[in-house]
Amino acid sequence: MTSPVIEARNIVKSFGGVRAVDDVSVSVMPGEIHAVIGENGAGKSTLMRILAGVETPDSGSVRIDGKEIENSAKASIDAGISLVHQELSLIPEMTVAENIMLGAFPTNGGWTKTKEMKKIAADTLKEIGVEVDLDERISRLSVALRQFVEIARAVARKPKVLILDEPTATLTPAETDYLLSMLQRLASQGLAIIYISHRIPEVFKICNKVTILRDGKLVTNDSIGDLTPDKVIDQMVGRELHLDLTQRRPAREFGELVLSAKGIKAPKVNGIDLEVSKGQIVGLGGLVGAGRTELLRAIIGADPRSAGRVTITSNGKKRVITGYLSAIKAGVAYVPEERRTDGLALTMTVAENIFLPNRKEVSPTGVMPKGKIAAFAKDLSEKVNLRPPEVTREAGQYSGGNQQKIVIAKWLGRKPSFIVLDEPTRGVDVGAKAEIHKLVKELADEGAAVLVISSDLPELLELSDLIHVVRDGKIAGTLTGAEATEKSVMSLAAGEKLVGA
Amino acid sequence: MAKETFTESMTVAKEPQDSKITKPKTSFIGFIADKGIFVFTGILVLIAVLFVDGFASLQNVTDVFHRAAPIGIVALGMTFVVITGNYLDLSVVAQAAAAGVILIAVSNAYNLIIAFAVAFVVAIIFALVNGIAVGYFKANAVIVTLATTYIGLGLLRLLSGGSQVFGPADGPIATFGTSKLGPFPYSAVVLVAVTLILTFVLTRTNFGFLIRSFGVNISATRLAGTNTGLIVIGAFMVTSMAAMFAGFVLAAFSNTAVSNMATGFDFQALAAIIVGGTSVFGGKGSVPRTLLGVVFVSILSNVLVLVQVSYGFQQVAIGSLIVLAVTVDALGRRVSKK
Amino acid sequence: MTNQTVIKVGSTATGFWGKFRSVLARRTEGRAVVLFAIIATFVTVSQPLVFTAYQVTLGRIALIGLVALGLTAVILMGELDLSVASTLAVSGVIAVTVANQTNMAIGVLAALAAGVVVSLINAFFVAIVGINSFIATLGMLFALRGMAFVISDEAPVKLQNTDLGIAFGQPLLGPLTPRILIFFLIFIAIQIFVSRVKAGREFLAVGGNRQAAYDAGIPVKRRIFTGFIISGVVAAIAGIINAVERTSADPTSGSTVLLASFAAAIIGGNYLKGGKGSIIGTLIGAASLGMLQVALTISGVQIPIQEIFIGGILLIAVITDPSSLRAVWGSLSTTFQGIKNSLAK
Amino acid sequence: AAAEEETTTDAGSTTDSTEEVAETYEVYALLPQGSDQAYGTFYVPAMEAAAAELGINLTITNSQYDGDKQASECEIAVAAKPDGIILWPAVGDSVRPCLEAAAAAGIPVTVTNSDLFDADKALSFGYSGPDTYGQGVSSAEIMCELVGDTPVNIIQLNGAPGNATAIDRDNGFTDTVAANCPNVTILQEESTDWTKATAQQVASEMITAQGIDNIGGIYAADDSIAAGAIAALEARGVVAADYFITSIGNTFLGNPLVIAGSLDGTVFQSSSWDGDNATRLMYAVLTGEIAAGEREVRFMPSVKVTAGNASDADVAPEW
Ligand SMILES: Nc1ncnc2c1ncn2[C@@H]1O[C@H](COP(=O)(O)OP(=O)(O)OP(=O)(O)O)[C@@H](O)[C@H]1O
Ligand SMILES: Nc1ncnc2c1ncn2[C@@H]1O[C@H](COP(=O)(O)OP(=O)(O)OP(=O)(O)O)[C@@H](O)[C@H]1O
Ligand SMILES: [Mg+2]
Ligand SMILES: [Mg+2]
Repeated sequence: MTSPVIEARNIVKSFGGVRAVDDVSVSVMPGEIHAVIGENGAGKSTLMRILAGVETPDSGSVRIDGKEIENSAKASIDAGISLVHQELSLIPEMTVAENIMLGAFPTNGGWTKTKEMKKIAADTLKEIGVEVDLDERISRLSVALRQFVEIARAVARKPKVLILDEPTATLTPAETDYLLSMLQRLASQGLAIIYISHRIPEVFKICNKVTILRDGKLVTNDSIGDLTPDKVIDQMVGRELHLDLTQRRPAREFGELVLSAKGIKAPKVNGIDLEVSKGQIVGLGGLVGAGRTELLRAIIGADPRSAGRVTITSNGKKRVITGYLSAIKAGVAYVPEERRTDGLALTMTVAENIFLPNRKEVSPTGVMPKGKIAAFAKDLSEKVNLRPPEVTREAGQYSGGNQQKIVIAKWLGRKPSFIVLDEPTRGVDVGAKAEIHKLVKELADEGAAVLVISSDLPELLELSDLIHVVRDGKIAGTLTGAEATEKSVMSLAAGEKLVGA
Repeated sequence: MAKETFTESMTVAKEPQDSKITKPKTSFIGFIADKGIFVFTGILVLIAVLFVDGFASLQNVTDVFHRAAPIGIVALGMTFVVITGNYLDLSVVAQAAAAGVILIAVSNAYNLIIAFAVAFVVAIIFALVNGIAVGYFKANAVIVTLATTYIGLGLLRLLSGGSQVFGPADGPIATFGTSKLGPFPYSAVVLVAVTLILTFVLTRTNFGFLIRSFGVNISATRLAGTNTGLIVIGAFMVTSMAAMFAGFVLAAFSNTAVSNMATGFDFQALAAIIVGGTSVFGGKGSVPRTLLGVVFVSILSNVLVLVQVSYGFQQVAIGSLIVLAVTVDALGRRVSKK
Repeated sequence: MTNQTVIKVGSTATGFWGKFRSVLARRTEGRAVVLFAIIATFVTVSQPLVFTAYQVTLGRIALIGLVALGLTAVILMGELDLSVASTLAVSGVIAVTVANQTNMAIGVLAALAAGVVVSLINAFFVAIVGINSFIATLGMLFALRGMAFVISDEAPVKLQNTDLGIAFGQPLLGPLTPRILIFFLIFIAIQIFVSRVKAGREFLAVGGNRQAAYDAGIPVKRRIFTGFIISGVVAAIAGIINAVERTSADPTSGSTVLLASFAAAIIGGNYLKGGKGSIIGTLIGAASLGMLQVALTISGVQIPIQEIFIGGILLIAVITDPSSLRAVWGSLSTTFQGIKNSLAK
Repeated sequence: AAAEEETTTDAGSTTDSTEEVAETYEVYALLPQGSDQAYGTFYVPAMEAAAAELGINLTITNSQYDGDKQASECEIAVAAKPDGIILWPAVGDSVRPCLEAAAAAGIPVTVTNSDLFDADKALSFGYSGPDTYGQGVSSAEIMCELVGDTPVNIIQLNGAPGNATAIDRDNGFTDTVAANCPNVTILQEESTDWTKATAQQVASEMITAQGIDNIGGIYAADDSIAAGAIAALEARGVVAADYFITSIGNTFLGNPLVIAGSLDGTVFQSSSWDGDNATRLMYAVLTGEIAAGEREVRFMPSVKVTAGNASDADVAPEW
């Protein structure tokens, strides 16, 4: 029997009072694809960062081919561990080639050998099957491309162990499929792969073994054959979940027209009309990079638009949207795609985050009433089931799903008439995801008009009364609840552009 | 690992079983780190009182306040710009000088009311130019305020001829400059008043809240439906008003004003702000801390003259202590984090 | 198995103009070039002497730009060095004081060593202790200026070997003085370092995303030390050149250097938060400022008006940044659209 | 070296406007201050007025006491090939290269406000301005005369650190005190930035450091500083007239203090004389009145001003 290529023994890591990783041991064989799964905050990323030598464990050791390695980024890289970080870890103003070779520029006595660098980068890109201009700067690439550049960097180091931390979170299904088959191919060449994802079907599709973490502790370490998706979810959350994730909203009548957007043009948006009515949830499907975020931001004026007319009707009053502030005044609530950078002030408390858009209501005199703010925030955080509902805590101390609830909570105080959500559950664990879905549906039931972008097809299908599929900045097709299936959405989204799907 | 714990003023309700979050415990070293500037100022005062003749005299307390007031008022106001993450406002050098020269020259030519009005308008113009360029054009604040310093000083010299101006010896300005409330010169009263007002503004008003929120996360603040350009203008407005009062106080102190009278205020104020513990990256900081930073630097400068250290060594000492203060602060923070 | 390209995400520029535009968009010096061109045109027309006496103009550019070049190395990493002007003063004083007691070579070495020591102290506080560089070097700004006064006993120190100083100010290669030649050599050296040498290329990574740089195995701390050493040593060289060329070292020297260097670096398109910028940009920024100053000096315009003029140019330069204009234009055009729509209704 | 018949480069605008063909000279004035300092605000207009009168076209620079900047301005001036250069050294020790460059280009240089070192003097055609060292001497002489033989402790407030004028006055004062009245002891000396506010602050702290009872007098490097020191004394409720106080300047700020008796004596320095004579000396060089090699020195009269003559028109304050 072959011996494991990487072996982590009794890893412990605490942050302040939090035991992020609690005595976890994992080992992976060559050619094995090993899934590490768990809820948000279970400690997956921390464990991986320790394996990659960029985080120092409190105790425990990492072995490669049976030999213990020093805890440093360089030692791990030299030993053959490559990590694709959960957060993109690229240098925006450097070129694709430089990013792929970052930290490993080929040199000749200190001088970089640019030609050789480009050649290795080009070869690597070819190997993983991605085409991109080597001299392009990362800041000018789409998120999906950045993800592939990041993977290329990991592969370029010819690792023995490749770790991918939620690589598919920003990818479309087609891109995900491509990535998965690529991983299988790499594994078949003898590479050991550790694969982290919240998407359980992916795990069952490619992985041989599964490690499940909960609250930093190891709960399961099994072969895939011994598990079922239900079992996995139960062990992740530690409780029985009775959720039908594919439950659709029943057909219904909607109220008056709330949003009317006509002829919207903006960078990556080529003339789109869109309407959303009271009580209706409209979904925007499409591939990453199709221009959904841009469309939505142009509609609400968060980014400039070059043409188009947008009106929002709330409380019987019709307003023309001339900019983001006028949209907010008209009753728009915007839950952005990047909650950590656009949604929350992470080092401010939950109460302060919730107070931010509700200043005029909670504090009409301009002098902040502390008690009232806390009560107001407490009320809303209970409404979204924030756990724990401690409004004096910093928002950054909460897990991803709970952070997303804070973003939603802060808008609820304004009783928005038009709610816009961009990827509301990206990187959110199953439990929180179900709660957010419930919340969004309730808001629509209470009379809000909702526009939601999701790259998660089951989610899109579950939430939407109507789905517009966006492709190349245009609406490629519109599907009513009954017509919409994963397949119909995907074929519209991909059009003829998707090769090999 | 931290043994000594301090009772948290804000007690946390019972820990919900669902959560893994625990409140970080405050250690003794963490306390020192957090309150480093308080400890340093305390030690400095203690040493000075014990070993420096004349330090504890009434007159010297007045002198320290005279030192602290103009630079302190500038620093208190500039704290707002620093908290927004825009580094600093170099143009306080031009603004304070303009306010001082206007106060004396215009009140000599017309009267005090007109002088205040003119100075006020000038301060607003500075704030608008700086604020619009930084807030709406997203231009770099260091360069914008460098540019407005040049323009401001150039205009001041062009219009005033640049000469030193002074008021009548028994005029209201001179009287203000020499009057005291107990041991406190009126300038110190202004300093304390500005501290109280700005503390209130920063911590208890919607405007101050927006300044902090902007400093922590611009994008989230904008997307919550705020006019971020106005927030930046507001921060510069506070700084400009403070610079104006600093110019008044400095001019009144000596009953003279000249265009180069505030030279060095930019970096001196920044030093005080930083020693107080406000981060130059924005989001974090407080007005009373800046006051303490100013007091620290002023006492230090005062003591160095009292103990007759040469000019060069005075500068060395001040520079080194700035570094030392923030080093201990940084080390303390690191220890308390582990 | 090598398979066909399967994934093609996003668009890559095609055609000559597409390629051209994408190459342009990759550079950070665009605005600096435009400003340079405007100033050059203006100067050619109004003060041709700026060009005919180009060696003088180059001397001024070298005076402003030398420190800025070193500073850029630090700025690329997202750090700041406020102590450069004081380093310049202290190293000049050391160079002359030591040279007077021994000889010029030892004086120069001592001053360079001082530059290195200052850099190590700065870098120590920034990289090891973990103090923000803005703060650490602010302390050094005061402390080193004080040191210059202490060493010089608060008065300029005369270089005894005056002839050497005079000779140093004379043209060496054609009309170019050693100052100008050293300036260009240092420019080339730093430019090659940050574009060709591995350690230098990694500066941009340290500035662009420090965590990522660290994760990729780049020795971030060592790079920070290197950056500060470049900035400190270049400032020391500037101090030595000034002192020798003037035949004396003045403890108050460099009073206008700090802000001029920052202006040159920022006009040159360097991003103060790091990760974006170039040495060439700084060169162009310094050239624009230097040319402008020479032209204004010759013009004989009243000094306050010159100040207003330079301030105005800086302000315009900084608010005409493409991203500035885009930000303002974007919100204006949306509002305009909105108003048009409201009226149409 | 006088440019008698040379037509100036941009003759176009000036020549045809005037009836008779007036001589126009191009002159660069390299100053370290201008309207940014009190002294310069009266110096520059006087200099310009004389230039207008004498048909000199002045190009004035201000290096803000940055020696390197002034050196660069000197290079520019030399390249512009004017008929003459008026130099007010920003840093006395630094001007040698500038002087040599001008000499090599055949451009005459005159010096104003602070004279050159002896070794450099041969490179200039003359000097006009105050005898800065002599002013310190005069101020000390007033002090010594007032004090007589009684032992007195004083504190000394200097100008800006490193500044040439400040250093020269300091030396003039201390040398003279040591020679003429060793019974005067300087307890402490501190630098200021020439402003009244800073002087007032530092003086008060020095008084605290020494104890007001130990101090019998104050020497200040100029009248603004003296005014600050006097204000610091008065803030303690003592009468400034009871102290021996001398300074230099007889400015708008100092003169009333002399008349009032709180400032015992000062040394008249006329900034308009200084600016005016800077131009006139250069004119003398340009018109050949002063030939190369015969260096002319025009010292500003350093009149000692005390209560007796403070109201005379000859010493009326002007800056
Ligand atoms: N640098 C840090 N400082 C403090 N706490 C941290 C830090 N990094 C992680 N944590 C905490 O450690 C725990 C584990 O986090 P980790 O990122 O490993 O979880 P994860 O399983 O990767 O979650 P996700 O699915 O959201 O990516 C969380 O409670 C998190 O808040
Ligand atoms: N050329 C680019 N330069 C910089 N950022 C880009 C570029 N293209 C796309 N992005 C960013 O990548 C992200 C995803 O792209 P985009 O918004 O076009 O996709 P989308 O259709 O909204 O898909 P999704 O919402 O699923 O991410 C956005 O945040 C966008 O700002
Ligand atoms: Mg993670
Ligand atoms: Mg998007």
